[in-house]
Amino acid sequence: MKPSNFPTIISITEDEIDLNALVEKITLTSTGAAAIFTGMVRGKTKRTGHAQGIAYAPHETTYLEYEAYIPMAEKKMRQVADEIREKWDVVEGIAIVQRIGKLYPRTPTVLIACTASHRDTGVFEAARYGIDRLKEIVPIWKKEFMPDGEEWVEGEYIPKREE
Amino acid sequence: MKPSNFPTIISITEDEIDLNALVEKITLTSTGAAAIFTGMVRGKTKRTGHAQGIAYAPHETTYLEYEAYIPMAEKKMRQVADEIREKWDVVEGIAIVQRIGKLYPRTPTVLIACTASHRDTGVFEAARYGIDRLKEIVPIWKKEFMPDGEEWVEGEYIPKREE
Amino acid sequence: MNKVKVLFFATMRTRAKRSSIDLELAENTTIAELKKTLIAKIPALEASLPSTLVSVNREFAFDEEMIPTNAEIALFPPVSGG
Amino acid sequence: MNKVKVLFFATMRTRAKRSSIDLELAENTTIAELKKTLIAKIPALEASLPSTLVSVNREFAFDEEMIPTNAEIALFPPVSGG
Repeated sequence: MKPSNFPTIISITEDEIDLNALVEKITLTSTGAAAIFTGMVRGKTKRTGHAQGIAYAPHETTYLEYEAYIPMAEKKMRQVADEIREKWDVVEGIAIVQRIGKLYPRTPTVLIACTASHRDTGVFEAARYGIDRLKEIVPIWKKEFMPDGEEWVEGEYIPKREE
Repeated sequence: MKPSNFPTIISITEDEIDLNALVEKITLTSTGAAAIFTGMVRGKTKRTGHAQGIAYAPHETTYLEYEAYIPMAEKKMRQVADEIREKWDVVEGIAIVQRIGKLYPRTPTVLIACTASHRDTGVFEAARYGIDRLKEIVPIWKKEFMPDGEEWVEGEYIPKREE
Repeated sequence: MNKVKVLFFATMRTRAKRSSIDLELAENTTIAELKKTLIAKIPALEASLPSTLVSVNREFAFDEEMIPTNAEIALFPPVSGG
Repeated sequence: MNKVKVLFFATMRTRAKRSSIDLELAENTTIAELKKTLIAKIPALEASLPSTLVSVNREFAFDEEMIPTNAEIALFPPVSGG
Protein backbone atom coordinates (compact mmCIF):
# COMPACT_ATOMS: atom_id res chain seq x y z
CA MET A 1 0.00 0.00 0.00
CA LYS A 2 1.75 3.19 -1.03
CA PRO A 3 1.31 6.29 1.07
CA SER A 4 -0.70 9.06 -0.50
CA ASN A 5 -1.11 12.73 0.22
CA PHE A 6 -4.30 12.80 -1.81
CA PRO A 7 -7.55 13.17 0.14
CA THR A 8 -9.43 10.01 1.05
CA ILE A 9 -12.84 10.46 2.66
CA ILE A 10 -14.39 7.42 4.30
CA SER A 11 -17.70 7.83 6.05
CA ILE A 12 -20.56 5.78 7.44
CA THR A 13 -23.28 8.18 8.42
CA GLU A 14 -26.96 8.61 9.17
CA ASP A 15 -26.91 12.04 7.53
CA GLU A 16 -27.85 13.00 3.99
CA ILE A 17 -25.10 12.48 1.44
CA ASP A 18 -23.99 15.91 0.20
CA LEU A 19 -22.50 15.42 -3.27
CA ASN A 20 -21.45 19.04 -3.64
CA ALA A 21 -19.47 19.06 -0.41
CA LEU A 22 -17.88 15.66 -1.01
CA VAL A 23 -16.74 16.43 -4.54
CA GLU A 24 -15.38 19.78 -3.35
CA LYS A 25 -13.30 17.99 -0.68
CA ILE A 26 -11.61 15.71 -3.22
CA THR A 27 -10.96 18.41 -5.81
CA LEU A 28 -7.32 19.55 -5.94
CA THR A 29 -5.79 22.33 -7.99
CA SER A 30 -4.66 19.65 -10.44
CA THR A 31 -8.12 18.05 -10.69
CA GLY A 32 -10.08 18.30 -13.92
CA ALA A 33 -12.48 15.37 -13.71
CA ALA A 34 -14.67 13.60 -11.17
CA ALA A 35 -16.49 10.32 -11.75
CA ILE A 36 -19.19 9.79 -9.17
CA PHE A 37 -21.55 6.92 -8.47
CA THR A 38 -24.53 7.16 -6.20
CA GLY A 39 -26.96 4.38 -5.42
CA MET A 40 -30.53 5.05 -4.33
CA VAL A 41 -33.30 3.06 -2.69
CA ARG A 42 -35.52 1.71 -5.48
CA GLY A 43 -39.22 1.96 -4.70
CA LYS A 44 -40.12 -0.23 -7.63
CA THR A 45 -37.94 -3.04 -8.92
CA LYS A 46 -39.12 -4.09 -12.35
CA ARG A 47 -36.69 -6.73 -13.43
CA THR A 48 -36.51 -10.29 -12.32
CA GLY A 49 -32.93 -11.02 -11.89
CA HIS A 50 -29.73 -11.18 -10.09
CA ALA A 51 -27.70 -8.16 -9.09
CA GLN A 52 -24.74 -8.36 -6.77
CA GLY A 53 -25.60 -12.02 -6.63
CA ILE A 54 -29.05 -11.36 -5.21
CA ALA A 55 -32.03 -12.98 -6.92
CA TYR A 56 -35.29 -11.09 -6.88
CA ALA A 57 -38.65 -10.80 -8.59
CA PRO A 58 -40.37 -7.52 -9.48
CA HIS A 59 -41.60 -5.95 -6.27
CA GLU A 60 -42.17 -2.74 -4.34
CA THR A 61 -40.04 -1.52 -1.48
CA THR A 62 -41.45 0.62 1.32
CA TYR A 63 -38.07 1.36 2.83
CA LEU A 64 -34.70 -0.19 3.59
CA GLU A 65 -32.96 -0.34 6.91
CA TYR A 66 -29.18 -0.38 6.67
CA GLU A 67 -26.93 -1.84 9.33
CA ALA A 68 -23.12 -1.77 9.39
CA TYR A 69 -20.37 -3.38 11.41
CA ILE A 70 -18.98 0.11 11.58
CA PRO A 71 -15.31 -0.29 12.59
CA MET A 72 -14.74 -3.16 10.15
CA ALA A 73 -16.75 -1.39 7.43
CA GLU A 74 -14.58 1.71 7.77
CA LYS A 75 -11.47 -0.46 7.58
CA LYS A 76 -12.75 -2.22 4.46
CA MET A 77 -13.82 1.05 2.82
CA ARG A 78 -10.30 2.29 3.37
CA GLN A 79 -9.05 -0.94 1.78
CA VAL A 80 -11.27 -0.30 -1.26
CA ALA A 81 -9.72 3.17 -1.56
CA ASP A 82 -6.23 1.64 -1.28
CA GLU A 83 -7.06 -0.90 -3.99
CA ILE A 84 -8.29 1.90 -6.26
CA ARG A 85 -5.02 3.78 -5.76
CA GLU A 86 -3.02 0.62 -6.45
CA LYS A 87 -4.84 0.07 -9.74
CA TRP A 88 -5.21 3.68 -10.92
CA ASP A 89 -2.33 5.77 -9.65
CA VAL A 90 -3.75 8.77 -11.51
CA VAL A 91 -6.65 8.96 -9.07
CA GLU A 92 -6.28 12.05 -6.88
CA GLY A 93 -9.15 12.17 -4.38
CA ILE A 94 -11.47 9.37 -3.28
CA ALA A 95 -14.70 9.62 -1.31
CA ILE A 96 -16.58 6.54 -0.16
CA VAL A 97 -19.71 7.19 1.87
CA GLN A 98 -22.41 4.81 3.04
CA ARG A 99 -25.56 6.13 4.62
CA ILE A 100 -27.19 3.83 7.15
CA GLY A 101 -30.49 3.77 9.04
CA LYS A 102 -34.02 3.80 7.65
CA LEU A 103 -33.97 5.02 4.05
CA TYR A 104 -36.91 5.58 1.74
CA PRO A 105 -37.18 5.24 -2.05
CA ARG A 106 -35.28 7.84 -4.11
CA THR A 107 -32.83 8.49 -1.27
CA PRO A 108 -29.11 8.21 -2.11
CA THR A 109 -27.61 5.54 0.13
CA VAL A 110 -24.04 5.28 -1.11
CA LEU A 111 -21.50 7.40 -2.94
CA ILE A 112 -18.18 6.60 -4.56
CA ALA A 113 -16.33 9.51 -6.14
CA CYS A 114 -12.88 9.56 -7.72
CA THR A 115 -11.09 12.59 -9.09
CA ALA A 116 -8.21 12.83 -11.55
CA SER A 117 -6.57 15.44 -13.72
CA HIS A 118 -8.34 14.21 -16.87
CA ARG A 119 -11.34 12.06 -17.65
CA ASP A 120 -9.48 9.62 -19.90
CA THR A 121 -7.29 8.30 -17.09
CA GLY A 122 -9.44 5.46 -15.81
CA VAL A 123 -11.38 7.60 -13.35
CA PHE A 124 -14.73 6.18 -14.52
CA GLU A 125 -13.42 2.63 -14.17
CA ALA A 126 -12.04 3.49 -10.72
CA ALA A 127 -15.45 4.64 -9.48
CA ARG A 128 -17.10 1.57 -10.95
CA TYR A 129 -14.53 -0.69 -9.29
CA GLY A 130 -15.13 1.11 -6.00
CA ILE A 131 -18.85 0.44 -5.88
CA ASP A 132 -18.37 -3.16 -7.04
CA ARG A 133 -15.85 -3.81 -4.28
CA LEU A 134 -17.91 -2.06 -1.64
CA LYS A 135 -20.72 -4.46 -2.44
CA GLU A 136 -18.34 -7.40 -2.04
CA ILE A 137 -16.25 -6.78 1.06
CA VAL A 138 -17.66 -3.94 3.16
CA PRO A 139 -19.77 -5.37 6.01
CA ILE A 140 -23.04 -3.51 5.55
CA TRP A 141 -26.43 -5.14 5.15
CA LYS A 142 -29.91 -3.98 4.33
CA LYS A 143 -33.26 -5.22 5.48
CA GLU A 144 -36.01 -4.63 3.00
CA PHE A 145 -39.49 -3.65 4.13
CA MET A 146 -42.17 -4.39 1.56
CA PRO A 147 -45.96 -3.96 1.64
CA ASP A 148 -46.27 -7.66 2.47
CA GLY A 149 -43.31 -8.39 4.69
CA GLU A 150 -39.68 -7.82 5.50
CA GLU A 151 -36.49 -9.62 4.62
CA TRP A 152 -32.76 -9.35 5.13
CA VAL A 153 -31.04 -8.94 1.78
CA GLU A 154 -28.00 -11.19 1.53
CA GLY A 155 -25.23 -10.93 -1.00
CA GLU A 156 -23.39 -13.97 -2.25
CA TYR A 157 -19.77 -12.88 -2.43
CA ILE A 158 -17.44 -14.95 -0.24
CA PRO A 159 -14.25 -12.99 0.48
CA LYS A 160 -11.02 -14.78 -0.15
CA ARG A 161 -8.02 -14.99 2.11
CA GLU A 162 -6.11 -11.70 2.38
CA GLU A 163 -9.20 -9.86 1.29
CA MET B 1 -35.68 9.52 -31.85
CA LYS B 2 -38.11 7.71 -29.60
CA PRO B 3 -40.29 9.72 -27.26
CA SER B 4 -39.45 9.45 -23.60
CA ASN B 5 -41.31 10.30 -20.44
CA PHE B 6 -38.08 10.17 -18.50
CA PRO B 7 -36.69 13.51 -17.27
CA THR B 8 -34.08 15.24 -19.40
CA ILE B 9 -32.47 18.34 -17.94
CA ILE B 10 -30.49 20.55 -20.31
CA SER B 11 -28.99 23.73 -18.95
CA ILE B 12 -26.42 26.38 -19.82
CA THR B 13 -26.03 28.59 -16.81
CA GLU B 14 -23.82 31.09 -15.03
CA ASP B 15 -24.88 29.65 -11.67
CA GLU B 16 -23.13 27.06 -9.54
CA ILE B 17 -23.80 23.47 -10.53
CA ASP B 18 -25.83 21.85 -7.75
CA LEU B 19 -25.17 18.11 -7.93
CA ASN B 20 -27.63 17.25 -5.17
CA ALA B 21 -30.53 19.05 -6.84
CA LEU B 22 -29.72 17.73 -10.32
CA VAL B 23 -29.43 14.11 -9.24
CA GLU B 24 -32.66 14.43 -7.26
CA LYS B 25 -34.47 15.69 -10.37
CA ILE B 26 -33.47 12.65 -12.44
CA THR B 27 -34.19 10.07 -9.72
CA LEU B 28 -37.41 8.14 -10.29
CA THR B 29 -39.07 5.58 -8.03
CA SER B 30 -37.49 2.90 -10.20
CA THR B 31 -34.00 4.44 -10.03
CA GLY B 32 -31.26 2.63 -8.14
CA ALA B 33 -28.07 4.03 -9.68
CA ALA B 34 -26.66 7.32 -10.91
CA ALA B 35 -23.39 7.75 -12.80
CA ILE B 36 -22.24 11.33 -12.73
CA PHE B 37 -19.34 13.12 -14.37
CA THR B 38 -18.23 16.59 -13.43
CA GLY B 39 -15.35 18.50 -14.97
CA MET B 40 -13.50 21.23 -13.11
CA VAL B 41 -11.14 24.04 -14.04
CA ARG B 42 -7.59 22.74 -13.53
CA GLY B 43 -5.32 25.28 -11.91
CA LYS B 44 -2.24 23.20 -12.63
CA THR B 45 -1.89 20.99 -15.67
CA LYS B 46 1.00 18.61 -15.21
CA ARG B 47 1.00 16.44 -18.25
CA THR B 48 2.18 17.33 -21.70
CA GLY B 49 -0.31 15.90 -24.00
CA HIS B 50 -3.40 15.86 -25.99
CA ALA B 51 -6.87 15.69 -24.51
CA GLN B 52 -9.99 16.20 -26.57
CA GLY B 53 -7.54 16.77 -29.38
CA ILE B 54 -5.96 19.73 -27.66
CA ALA B 55 -2.18 19.76 -27.32
CA TYR B 56 -0.71 21.42 -24.27
CA ALA B 57 2.40 21.61 -22.14
CA PRO B 58 2.44 21.71 -18.33
CA HIS B 59 1.16 25.13 -17.26
CA GLU B 60 -0.88 27.08 -14.73
CA THR B 61 -4.33 28.47 -15.35
CA THR B 62 -5.57 31.60 -13.59
CA TYR B 63 -9.13 31.20 -14.82
CA LEU B 64 -11.19 30.15 -17.82
CA GLU B 65 -13.84 32.15 -19.56
CA TYR B 66 -16.54 30.04 -21.19
CA GLU B 67 -18.64 31.19 -24.11
CA ALA B 68 -21.53 29.34 -25.73
CA TYR B 69 -23.65 29.72 -28.83
CA ILE B 70 -26.52 29.16 -26.47
CA PRO B 71 -29.49 28.19 -28.67
CA MET B 72 -27.41 25.80 -30.77
CA ALA B 73 -25.63 24.45 -27.69
CA GLU B 74 -28.97 23.65 -26.05
CA LYS B 75 -30.10 21.92 -29.22
CA LYS B 76 -26.91 19.87 -29.39
CA MET B 77 -27.05 18.99 -25.67
CA ARG B 78 -30.55 17.69 -26.27
CA GLN B 79 -29.14 15.70 -29.20
CA VAL B 80 -26.50 14.17 -26.91
CA ALA B 81 -29.29 13.13 -24.52
CA ASP B 82 -31.24 11.62 -27.42
CA GLU B 83 -28.15 9.70 -28.57
CA ILE B 84 -27.67 8.35 -25.04
CA ARG B 85 -31.27 7.13 -24.96
CA GLU B 86 -30.87 5.53 -28.38
CA LYS B 87 -27.80 3.61 -27.23
CA TRP B 88 -28.83 2.77 -23.66
CA ASP B 89 -32.58 2.42 -23.42
CA VAL B 90 -32.22 1.51 -19.73
CA VAL B 91 -31.23 5.09 -18.94
CA GLU B 92 -34.01 6.79 -16.98
CA GLY B 93 -33.02 10.40 -16.28
CA ILE B 94 -30.35 12.52 -17.96
CA ALA B 95 -28.92 15.85 -16.83
CA ILE B 96 -26.46 17.81 -18.98
CA VAL B 97 -25.34 21.13 -17.56
CA GLN B 98 -22.63 23.51 -18.74
CA ARG B 99 -21.65 26.45 -16.63
CA ILE B 100 -20.36 29.47 -18.55
CA GLY B 101 -18.69 32.75 -17.64
CA LYS B 102 -15.47 33.32 -15.71
CA LEU B 103 -14.55 30.20 -13.76
CA TYR B 104 -11.64 29.68 -11.40
CA PRO B 105 -9.63 26.55 -10.63
CA ARG B 106 -11.46 23.82 -8.68
CA THR B 107 -14.85 25.02 -9.91
CA PRO B 108 -17.11 22.43 -11.57
CA THR B 109 -17.88 23.62 -15.10
CA VAL B 110 -19.86 20.75 -16.56
CA LEU B 111 -22.03 17.88 -15.38
CA ILE B 112 -23.39 14.80 -17.09
CA ALA B 113 -25.56 12.51 -15.01
CA CYS B 114 -27.46 9.41 -16.05
CA THR B 115 -29.72 7.32 -13.87
CA ALA B 116 -30.94 3.74 -14.28
CA SER B 117 -32.52 1.03 -12.18
CA HIS B 118 -29.21 -0.80 -11.69
CA ARG B 119 -25.55 0.04 -12.04
CA ASP B 120 -24.72 -2.85 -14.39
CA THR B 121 -26.92 -1.52 -17.18
CA GLY B 122 -24.43 0.68 -19.02
CA VAL B 123 -25.15 3.77 -16.97
CA PHE B 124 -21.43 4.46 -16.43
CA GLU B 125 -20.77 4.11 -20.17
CA ALA B 126 -23.73 6.39 -20.90
CA ALA B 127 -22.29 9.18 -18.73
CA ARG B 128 -18.88 8.73 -20.30
CA TYR B 129 -20.39 8.87 -23.78
CA GLY B 130 -22.28 12.02 -22.81
CA ILE B 131 -19.21 13.99 -21.80
CA ASP B 132 -17.24 12.75 -24.81
CA ARG B 133 -20.00 13.86 -27.19
CA LEU B 134 -20.49 17.18 -25.45
CA LYS B 135 -16.84 17.90 -26.08
CA GLU B 136 -17.30 17.06 -29.77
CA ILE B 137 -20.52 18.68 -30.93
CA VAL B 138 -21.82 21.22 -28.39
CA PRO B 139 -20.74 24.75 -29.43
CA ILE B 140 -19.04 25.98 -26.29
CA TRP B 141 -15.51 27.35 -26.10
CA LYS B 142 -13.16 28.40 -23.37
CA LYS B 143 -10.54 31.07 -23.27
CA GLU B 144 -7.70 30.30 -20.93
CA PHE B 145 -6.11 33.05 -18.86
CA MET B 146 -2.61 32.17 -17.66
CA PRO B 147 -0.07 34.15 -15.64
CA ASP B 148 1.69 35.00 -18.91
CA GLY B 149 -1.11 35.44 -21.40
CA GLU B 150 -4.46 34.33 -22.70
CA GLU B 151 -5.52 31.95 -25.42
CA TRP B 152 -8.68 30.50 -26.95
CA VAL B 153 -8.70 26.75 -26.50
CA GLU B 154 -9.73 25.01 -29.72
CA GLY B 155 -10.83 21.42 -30.05
CA GLU B 156 -10.12 19.40 -33.15
CA TYR B 157 -13.28 17.43 -33.76
CA ILE B 158 -14.93 18.16 -37.10
CA PRO B 159 -18.60 17.19 -37.01
CA LYS B 160 -19.83 15.02 -39.80
CA ARG B 161 -22.96 15.47 -41.87
CA GLU B 162 -26.16 14.74 -39.93
CA GLU B 163 -24.29 15.34 -36.71
CA MET C 1 -31.97 38.77 -52.09
CA ASN C 2 -31.48 36.63 -49.02
CA LYS C 3 -30.91 38.51 -45.77
CA VAL C 4 -28.90 36.44 -43.33
CA LYS C 5 -27.20 37.05 -40.00
CA VAL C 6 -23.74 35.60 -39.44
CA LEU C 7 -22.62 35.11 -35.84
CA PHE C 8 -18.98 34.76 -34.81
CA PHE C 9 -17.80 32.89 -31.74
CA ALA C 10 -14.53 32.37 -29.89
CA THR C 11 -11.48 32.74 -32.16
CA MET C 12 -13.68 33.85 -35.07
CA ARG C 13 -15.22 36.62 -32.99
CA THR C 14 -11.78 37.76 -31.88
CA ARG C 15 -10.50 37.73 -35.46
CA ALA C 16 -13.59 39.43 -36.89
CA LYS C 17 -13.52 41.98 -34.06
CA ARG C 18 -17.30 41.73 -33.91
CA SER C 19 -19.89 39.18 -32.82
CA SER C 20 -22.09 39.28 -35.91
CA ILE C 21 -22.62 40.73 -39.36
CA ASP C 22 -25.77 41.12 -41.49
CA LEU C 23 -25.38 40.14 -45.13
CA GLU C 24 -27.52 40.13 -48.24
CA LEU C 25 -26.73 37.08 -50.33
CA ALA C 26 -27.82 36.08 -53.78
CA GLU C 27 -30.36 33.25 -53.91
CA ASN C 28 -28.79 29.79 -53.88
CA THR C 29 -25.56 30.94 -52.34
CA THR C 30 -23.57 28.00 -50.98
CA ILE C 31 -21.61 27.85 -47.74
CA ALA C 32 -18.37 27.87 -49.76
CA GLU C 33 -19.47 31.05 -51.53
CA LEU C 34 -20.47 32.64 -48.23
CA LYS C 35 -17.00 31.98 -46.85
CA LYS C 36 -15.47 33.80 -49.85
CA THR C 37 -17.82 36.75 -49.33
CA LEU C 38 -16.92 36.93 -45.65
CA ILE C 39 -13.19 36.82 -46.29
CA ALA C 40 -13.57 39.63 -48.80
CA LYS C 41 -15.27 41.72 -46.13
CA ILE C 42 -13.17 40.59 -43.18
CA PRO C 43 -9.74 39.40 -44.40
CA ALA C 44 -8.65 38.45 -40.84
CA LEU C 45 -11.00 35.45 -41.00
CA GLU C 46 -8.98 33.75 -43.69
CA ALA C 47 -6.23 32.47 -41.40
CA SER C 48 -8.74 30.43 -39.36
CA LEU C 49 -10.65 29.15 -42.33
CA PRO C 50 -9.23 25.61 -42.49
CA SER C 51 -10.54 24.92 -38.99
CA THR C 52 -13.73 26.96 -39.21
CA LEU C 53 -17.01 25.20 -38.52
CA VAL C 54 -20.21 26.61 -39.95
CA SER C 55 -23.76 26.20 -38.71
CA VAL C 56 -27.00 27.10 -40.46
CA ASN C 57 -30.08 27.43 -38.31
CA ARG C 58 -28.21 25.78 -35.45
CA GLU C 59 -27.12 22.65 -37.34
CA PHE C 60 -23.65 21.97 -38.73
CA ALA C 61 -23.43 22.89 -42.41
CA PHE C 62 -21.01 21.99 -45.20
CA ASP C 63 -19.44 23.74 -48.17
CA GLU C 64 -21.75 22.67 -50.99
CA GLU C 65 -25.00 23.27 -49.07
CA MET C 66 -27.32 26.09 -50.16
CA ILE C 67 -28.17 28.74 -47.61
CA PRO C 68 -31.94 29.02 -47.00
CA THR C 69 -33.67 32.40 -46.71
CA ASN C 70 -33.32 34.38 -43.50
CA ALA C 71 -30.87 31.82 -42.16
CA GLU C 72 -29.05 32.21 -38.86
CA ILE C 73 -25.48 31.32 -39.69
CA ALA C 74 -22.55 30.96 -37.30
CA LEU C 75 -18.80 30.58 -37.74
CA PHE C 76 -16.71 29.11 -34.97
CA PRO C 77 -13.70 26.89 -34.24
CA PRO C 78 -13.94 23.24 -33.17
CA VAL C 79 -15.61 23.21 -29.76
CA SER C 80 -13.67 23.14 -26.50
CA GLY C 81 -16.35 23.21 -23.81
CA GLY C 82 -16.87 20.90 -20.90
CA MET D 1 -8.53 -19.23 28.79
CA ASN D 2 -9.17 -16.82 25.92
CA LYS D 3 -11.95 -14.30 26.48
CA VAL D 4 -13.49 -13.21 23.21
CA LYS D 5 -16.52 -11.21 22.15
CA VAL D 6 -18.61 -12.47 19.24
CA LEU D 7 -20.77 -9.94 17.42
CA PHE D 8 -23.77 -10.89 15.28
CA PHE D 9 -25.05 -8.84 12.36
CA ALA D 10 -28.05 -8.90 10.04
CA THR D 11 -29.51 -12.41 9.61
CA MET D 12 -27.15 -13.82 12.27
CA ARG D 13 -28.32 -11.23 14.80
CA THR D 14 -31.94 -12.02 14.01
CA ARG D 15 -31.30 -15.75 14.36
CA ALA D 16 -29.23 -15.42 17.52
CA LYS D 17 -31.79 -13.02 18.98
CA ARG D 18 -28.91 -10.97 20.36
CA SER D 19 -26.20 -8.72 19.00
CA SER D 20 -23.24 -10.27 20.82
CA ILE D 21 -22.05 -12.97 23.18
CA ASP D 22 -18.98 -13.21 25.41
CA LEU D 23 -17.18 -16.53 25.34
CA GLU D 24 -14.24 -18.14 27.04
CA LEU D 25 -12.36 -20.33 24.60
CA ALA D 26 -9.53 -22.76 25.08
CA GLU D 27 -6.15 -21.61 23.79
CA ASN D 28 -5.59 -22.36 20.09
CA THR D 29 -9.27 -22.66 19.28
CA THR D 30 -9.86 -22.48 15.53
CA ILE D 31 -12.67 -20.70 13.75
CA ALA D 32 -14.20 -24.07 12.87
CA GLU D 33 -14.21 -25.06 16.55
CA LEU D 34 -15.70 -21.69 17.52
CA LYS D 35 -18.56 -22.29 15.11
CA LYS D 36 -19.30 -25.63 16.78
CA THR D 37 -19.25 -24.00 20.21
CA LEU D 38 -21.63 -21.29 19.04
CA ILE D 39 -24.07 -23.74 17.50
CA ALA D 40 -24.10 -25.72 20.73
CA LYS D 41 -25.05 -22.54 22.60
CA ILE D 42 -27.35 -21.04 19.94
CA PRO D 43 -28.76 -23.83 17.75
CA ALA D 44 -30.67 -21.33 15.55
CA LEU D 45 -27.35 -20.28 14.02
CA GLU D 46 -26.80 -23.62 12.35
CA ALA D 47 -29.23 -23.04 9.46
CA SER D 48 -27.22 -20.03 8.28
CA LEU D 49 -23.84 -21.61 8.74
CA PRO D 50 -23.05 -22.46 5.10
CA SER D 51 -23.28 -18.77 4.17
CA THR D 52 -21.82 -17.34 7.37
CA LEU D 53 -18.80 -15.10 7.10
CA VAL D 54 -16.49 -14.70 10.07
CA SER D 55 -14.19 -11.84 10.92
CA VAL D 56 -11.47 -11.71 13.56
CA ASN D 57 -10.28 -8.31 14.64
CA ARG D 58 -12.10 -6.78 11.67
CA GLU D 59 -10.52 -8.95 8.98
CA PHE D 60 -12.14 -11.91 7.24
CA ALA D 61 -11.16 -15.20 8.89
CA PHE D 62 -11.28 -18.81 7.76
CA ASP D 63 -12.02 -22.18 9.35
CA GLU D 64 -8.53 -23.42 10.15
CA GLU D 65 -7.25 -20.12 11.59
CA MET D 66 -6.45 -19.90 15.31
CA ILE D 67 -8.27 -17.26 17.31
CA PRO D 68 -5.89 -14.84 19.04
CA THR D 69 -6.43 -13.71 22.63
CA ASN D 70 -9.08 -11.10 23.36
CA ALA D 71 -10.20 -11.19 19.76
CA GLU D 72 -13.20 -9.27 18.47
CA ILE D 73 -15.06 -11.81 16.36
CA ALA D 74 -18.10 -11.23 14.18
CA LEU D 75 -20.52 -13.52 12.33
CA PHE D 76 -22.56 -12.17 9.45
CA PRO D 77 -23.99 -13.09 6.05
CA PRO D 78 -22.45 -12.04 2.71
CA VAL D 79 -22.69 -8.27 2.56
CA SER D 80 -25.53 -6.43 0.80
CA GLY D 81 -24.74 -2.75 1.35
CA GLY D 82 -24.47 0.01 -1.14
